[in-house]
Amino acid sequence: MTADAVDLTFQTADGPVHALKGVDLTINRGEFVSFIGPSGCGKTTFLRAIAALETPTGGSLTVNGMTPDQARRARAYGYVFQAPGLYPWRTIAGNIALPLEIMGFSKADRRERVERVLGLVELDGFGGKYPWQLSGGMQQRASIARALAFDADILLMDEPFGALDEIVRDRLNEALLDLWAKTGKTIGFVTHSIPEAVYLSTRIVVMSPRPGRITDVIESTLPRERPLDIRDTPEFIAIAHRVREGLRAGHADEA
Amino acid sequence: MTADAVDLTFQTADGPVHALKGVDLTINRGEFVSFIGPSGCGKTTFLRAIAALETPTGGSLTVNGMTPDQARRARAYGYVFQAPGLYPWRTIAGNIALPLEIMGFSKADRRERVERVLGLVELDGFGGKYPWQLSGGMQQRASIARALAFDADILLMDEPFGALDEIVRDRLNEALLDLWAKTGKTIGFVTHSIPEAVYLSTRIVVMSPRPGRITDVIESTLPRERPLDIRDTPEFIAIAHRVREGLRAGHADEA
Amino acid sequence: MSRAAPILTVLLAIVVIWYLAAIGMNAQWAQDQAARAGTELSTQALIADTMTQDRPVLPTPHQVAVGLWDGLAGQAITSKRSLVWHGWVTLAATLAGFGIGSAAGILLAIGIVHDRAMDQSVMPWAVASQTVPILAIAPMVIVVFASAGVTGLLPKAIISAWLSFFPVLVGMVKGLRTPDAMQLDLMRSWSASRAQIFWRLRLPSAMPYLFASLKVAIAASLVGAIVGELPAGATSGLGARLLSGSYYGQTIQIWSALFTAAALAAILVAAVALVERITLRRMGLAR
Amino acid sequence: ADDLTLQLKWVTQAQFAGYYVALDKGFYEEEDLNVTIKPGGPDIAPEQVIAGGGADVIVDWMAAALAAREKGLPLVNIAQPFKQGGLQLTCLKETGIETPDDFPGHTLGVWFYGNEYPFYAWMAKLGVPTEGGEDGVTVLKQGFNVDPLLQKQADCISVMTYNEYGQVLDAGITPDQLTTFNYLEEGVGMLEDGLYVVESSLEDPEMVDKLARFVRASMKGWKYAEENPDEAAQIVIDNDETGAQTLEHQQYMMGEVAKLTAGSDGTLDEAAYEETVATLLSAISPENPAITKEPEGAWTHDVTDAALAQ
Amino acid sequence: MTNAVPILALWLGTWGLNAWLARFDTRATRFLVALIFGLTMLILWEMIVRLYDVPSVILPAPSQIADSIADHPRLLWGDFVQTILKGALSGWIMGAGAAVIVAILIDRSPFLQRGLLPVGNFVAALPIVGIAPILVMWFGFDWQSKAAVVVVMVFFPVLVNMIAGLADTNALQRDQMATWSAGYWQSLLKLRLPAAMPFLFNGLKITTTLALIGAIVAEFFGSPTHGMGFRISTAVGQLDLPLVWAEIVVAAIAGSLFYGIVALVERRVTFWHPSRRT
Ligand SMILES: Nc1ncnc2c1ncn2[C@@H]1O[C@H](COP(=O)(O)OP(=O)(O)OP(=O)(O)O)[C@@H](O)[C@H]1O
Ligand SMILES: Nc1ncnc2c1ncn2[C@@H]1O[C@H](COP(=O)(O)OP(=O)(O)OP(=O)(O)O)[C@@H](O)[C@H]1O
Ligand SMILES: Cc1ncc(C[n+]2csc(CCO)c2C)c(N)n1
Ligand SMILES: [Mg+2]
Ligand SMILES: [Mg+2]
Repeated sequence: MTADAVDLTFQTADGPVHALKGVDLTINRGEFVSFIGPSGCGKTTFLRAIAALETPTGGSLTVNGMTPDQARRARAYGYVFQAPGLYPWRTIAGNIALPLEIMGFSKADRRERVERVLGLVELDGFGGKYPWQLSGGMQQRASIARALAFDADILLMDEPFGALDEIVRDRLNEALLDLWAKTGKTIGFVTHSIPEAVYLSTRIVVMSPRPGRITDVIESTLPRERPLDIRDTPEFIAIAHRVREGLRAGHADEA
Repeated sequence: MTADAVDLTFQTADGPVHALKGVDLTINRGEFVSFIGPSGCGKTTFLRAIAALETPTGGSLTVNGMTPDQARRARAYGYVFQAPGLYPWRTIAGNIALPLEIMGFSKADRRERVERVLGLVELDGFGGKYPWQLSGGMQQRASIARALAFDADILLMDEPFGALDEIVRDRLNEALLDLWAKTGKTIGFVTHSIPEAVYLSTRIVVMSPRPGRITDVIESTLPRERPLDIRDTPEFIAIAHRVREGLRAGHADEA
Repeated sequence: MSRAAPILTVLLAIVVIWYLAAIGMNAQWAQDQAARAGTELSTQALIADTMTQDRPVLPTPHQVAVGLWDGLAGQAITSKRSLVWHGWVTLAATLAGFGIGSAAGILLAIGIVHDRAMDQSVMPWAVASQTVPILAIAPMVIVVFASAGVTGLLPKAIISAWLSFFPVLVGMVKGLRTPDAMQLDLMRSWSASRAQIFWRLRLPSAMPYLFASLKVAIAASLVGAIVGELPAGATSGLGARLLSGSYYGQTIQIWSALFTAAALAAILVAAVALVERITLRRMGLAR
Repeated sequence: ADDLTLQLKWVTQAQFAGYYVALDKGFYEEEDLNVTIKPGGPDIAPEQVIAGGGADVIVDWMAAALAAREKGLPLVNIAQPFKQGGLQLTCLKETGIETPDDFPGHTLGVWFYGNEYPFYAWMAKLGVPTEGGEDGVTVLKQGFNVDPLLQKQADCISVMTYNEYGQVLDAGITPDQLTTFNYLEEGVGMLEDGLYVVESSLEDPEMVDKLARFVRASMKGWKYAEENPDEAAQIVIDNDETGAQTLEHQQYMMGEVAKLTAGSDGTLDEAAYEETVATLLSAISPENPAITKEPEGAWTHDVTDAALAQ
Repeated sequence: MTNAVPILALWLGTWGLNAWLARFDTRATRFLVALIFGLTMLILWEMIVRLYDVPSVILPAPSQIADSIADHPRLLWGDFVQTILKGALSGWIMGAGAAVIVAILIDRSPFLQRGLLPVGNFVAALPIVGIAPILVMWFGFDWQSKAAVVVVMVFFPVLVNMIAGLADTNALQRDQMATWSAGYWQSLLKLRLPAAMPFLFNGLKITTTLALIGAIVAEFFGSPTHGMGFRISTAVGQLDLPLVWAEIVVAAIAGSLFYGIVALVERRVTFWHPSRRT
């Protein structure tokens, strides 16, 4: 995935909003890239641009050598939105099966995949419930399961673990890393948690608002194999510190 | 605030849900109590019961010697809900002024208070925007500002900082502690972040689901004055450890 | 019981007001009659008279009830004097019109939601179409169809469809557009086709809107069928009853036909509501 | 049998008894005709129906038919079963109306839908403005029934001798409480129910023959109805699909209608035609735009001659 | 058959033009598209009437209707004032106003709501053709009876929508009001009325066309000697079909304007609603 001087401006009633300005970034296949930055800095917008849900107003963006739109048509993306966005007239299992139906998976295959991803997000047994019967955290997990079900090459996740408590979050972090290691997917991941970003990523992109831009890109030197307690190593703490500094700098701009 | 063997059961189509069972807790005036626990353990439900938004099905609950409902009528509560819940037809400033209008503050007073709390949550200059023109994190901050504007004695906050990045979160944590120190409010605070709970509270209540109950109450031994770097002290880390263990125990029950 | 109590109370209040109104409105006639006959009426005689007139300004509830009972139960249902027979004639046209109208409304809505040219050209004219006074063109519609050799049920059904397609169109357009940006974005991120988006997202989200407007539409269909009956030669159907009733000044007959029509509408709306409940429950949308 | 459709001007009632009797008694069948009778109603314009091909023959008032002729629909009178007119203006005496000179300042109910021509002709003749005011009359478009008189919303209303007048009497008002003006007697009479076809029908000899048979059978029906009013009323009731008519009222109506058809063999009286045209032409105004010039070919005796020839 | 060729050609041609124009989606093109569509319809109508020799007493051509409009401007204006301004508009304002007030009143009482709504739905289903003669009998021949018909037609749709709107607040919003211990009037004024606006306008929009139809139709059952319904019915009797259609055109224009104005106000008032934001 290559972004070259990407600009994205929203025209609003009270003037243009520069959500992205001059964003350059290359993400290689199989990378795990986290985006972090103050709220309103364009993280969601950038992810949406990659998934061809917004069209940049300047610069160029290619995904696997295609335009984002072509990639979208080739069903390259699994997208987890900031809010769960489950369809209320379908059960949890039905919601997870929906993209599979659309992509034409067989019935047996669908059932098997639904079971598997439900297990992955620790929601076994909740397949028959309707979304409003679950707590906010459970809904968010269901929406993650939905994005995982069809094995897209590129996984884009917008604050997927925001509504979860630390313990479950840790477990899901581990599961995600595991999945990534096994499948070699390319993952774009938005988070507000510095430890989470450091723990998961091969690269951390720090962004800053007004206009939305990239202020720092930090390469992780951590090995690919990461037990949870790697978070107590000095190396981890050092990287986290760098990210925190980057973030703080972005905030300083603001004032 | 005293809870004595509080039970709360929801009657649903597929049987009763025991959201709270035998909850005993006393919160003294001026305390800062955090609630932590896996999703679905009844944190929100308990906060709602305190604010007279749910009626316990058993046990007794008194607030300043009154029933919760009397306290509500006396406008004792500032409540920050899990979702921002701003009114789309009012600007941010209008939203913050709304409870003030209802409580009959004068126009000048309203303006002055709105300015002050907007500053407190770092949203100066956004007063004239409509809610849907802000990012999720900004909306959440606006809703915090709204609850702070009218100086209620008791502040109940349900995951108020969930959608914010670490830097802003740290700053707002500090600001909140500051406010608490200056005003001596009683604060009930739900969070999923262990460091946040430990940093802010005088007491941490760990809850566990099915049925929702209190499994541990941890008294903080930290001083009232807390600079941000208190989080690196061994004392802090010890308390955080205790909380984590408590949480983990709750999760173990689950399996 | 607890559900019937409020309705009964309101009905009771209406009946009381109705009797009072009947006394008030019919008194003039009773007094004129007395004056013409050169007699004086006692209050009691006046009240008694207001409740028993043959052509009252406002018939009393019991007169209407008797008229209804006579029309519904007092006749063989195949008799031309039976309200059941006339109701049936109207019902047939109503259902046909409802079918045509809602199908047209749904199809147009689908077109409008998917095709911008259609949206921009059809919608303003659909609004304009509803401002055409239907009673004015109904006779012409009937004549035009008759000259094309189409008579009987269909012309009435067309008029009825004319009135019912609009609520369905408006409701369905709104319903098909309810999916929010995120739900649509999800579909896009899966590269779903238009048809897939329609069947799996737009249509299910439109269901509550569809049913709400179907309820309006079926009542409108009934009105359309009745309007269509007037120029169809006023031979049979509730519309013909209403008309001949007013032609011969038979207020009681008008009110009986009116109540039959309203009851029919209530039954039809209730039937749609039932289908709605079942469908929404099946879809898991009813909580 | 030859098919033929007759469009009536109004709903099924004894006003059209002759046709229903002819149908019921098999007079049409005897003439090898298969006649369909379509009832009319307040918003049926028979002229429109025949223009659209929905009927072969219509029952219409001459003023409306002549107006249609000027509008480019070539209607031709082929027979005139109604010799007399039944249109009247009825006023409550208590309003102080005794003669036409008393009209100014009063409110009069008038039927429109093409039935208003005689009224405007009369007012023109009297020189009474119809825009209201002190020395004019206020005109209301009267609805279907006699309520405006009973409710005193109008001082006078239009009635037909055979229908609404009876309803007024039924309502308990006696004839001596009413002042009634008959248009014929006021010299503004116009021919009422006649049979009309479009001109092109008459170009086809076969069609003329069919129409002649129809008129013959219809007139036989009329004569039968005149002689057997109660049976005729019952036949009308049997043919009324709304089920709203009462036998009593239809018997009354039959009795009154018989007075109008009495002595007619179906042949149009030329003098009466000339009077109708003269009246219409004497009172051309925006409210009364029936005709602006002498019509030509608006009637024929061909059909009645053929019908009577046998 | 050959007649059908130019008709089809015109249809396809303008549709293609519209499809192309629609892609620009600006205010001007949107107007243009609707206009072209309407003009096409008119031209097709004219072509059909001429090519197939439809008698004008059945369906007049648009050109004849236009002539009629040009010939009778004062007549049409007088009818417009009588029917639309006096009958429909006043009735609509009274009916909708009463409905809003009643909705607020019975909103406080679930008892009344449960009792009135079913009865109200029943009354709303009474066909106008039945009500109109009765109301003309009660309220006389002038515009008052027309306004009464309109009031009856408008009242319940607005009432039902308004009640639904007043109930359309979510649990969170109500909980907030509760924590601030807001009184009935406060939460009515600050929460439920604003939340009800999208529903109210839905009802108001639907009833604009109902109001017109009601006022015109009521004139069929008795009227003074002017008004659109009066004119339509007498002109049919006189076979002056171009004048009939001229009145229909006026009705359609007035109705669309009326609807458009209400829709415009709606846009202003409910600017915050998700369906308006995009
Ligand atoms: N549809 C839109 N119209 C106008 N402005 C928009 C739109 N979407 C986003 N913005 C603006 O673009 C900027 C970037 O928004 P974006 O949602 O990408 O932020 P974010 O980094 O995801 O923030 P958060 O952490 O709060 O989710 C913000 O200033 C926002 O107000
Ligand atoms: N209105 C309701 N009806 C039925 N069950 C409910 C209702 N509200 C909450 N519950 C159930 O009560 C339990 C406690 O819910 P609560 O919202 O208090 O959890 P929580 O601790 O706030 O979770 P989270 O961290 O996800 O917000 C859950 O099992 C939930 O499903
Ligand atoms: C709207 C209306 N128009 C006319 C009449 C009266 N009417 C009844 S029969 C008849 C003659 C037809 O041959 C006439 C004029 C009415 N009652 N209502
Ligand atoms: Mg975002
Ligand atoms: Mg919660």
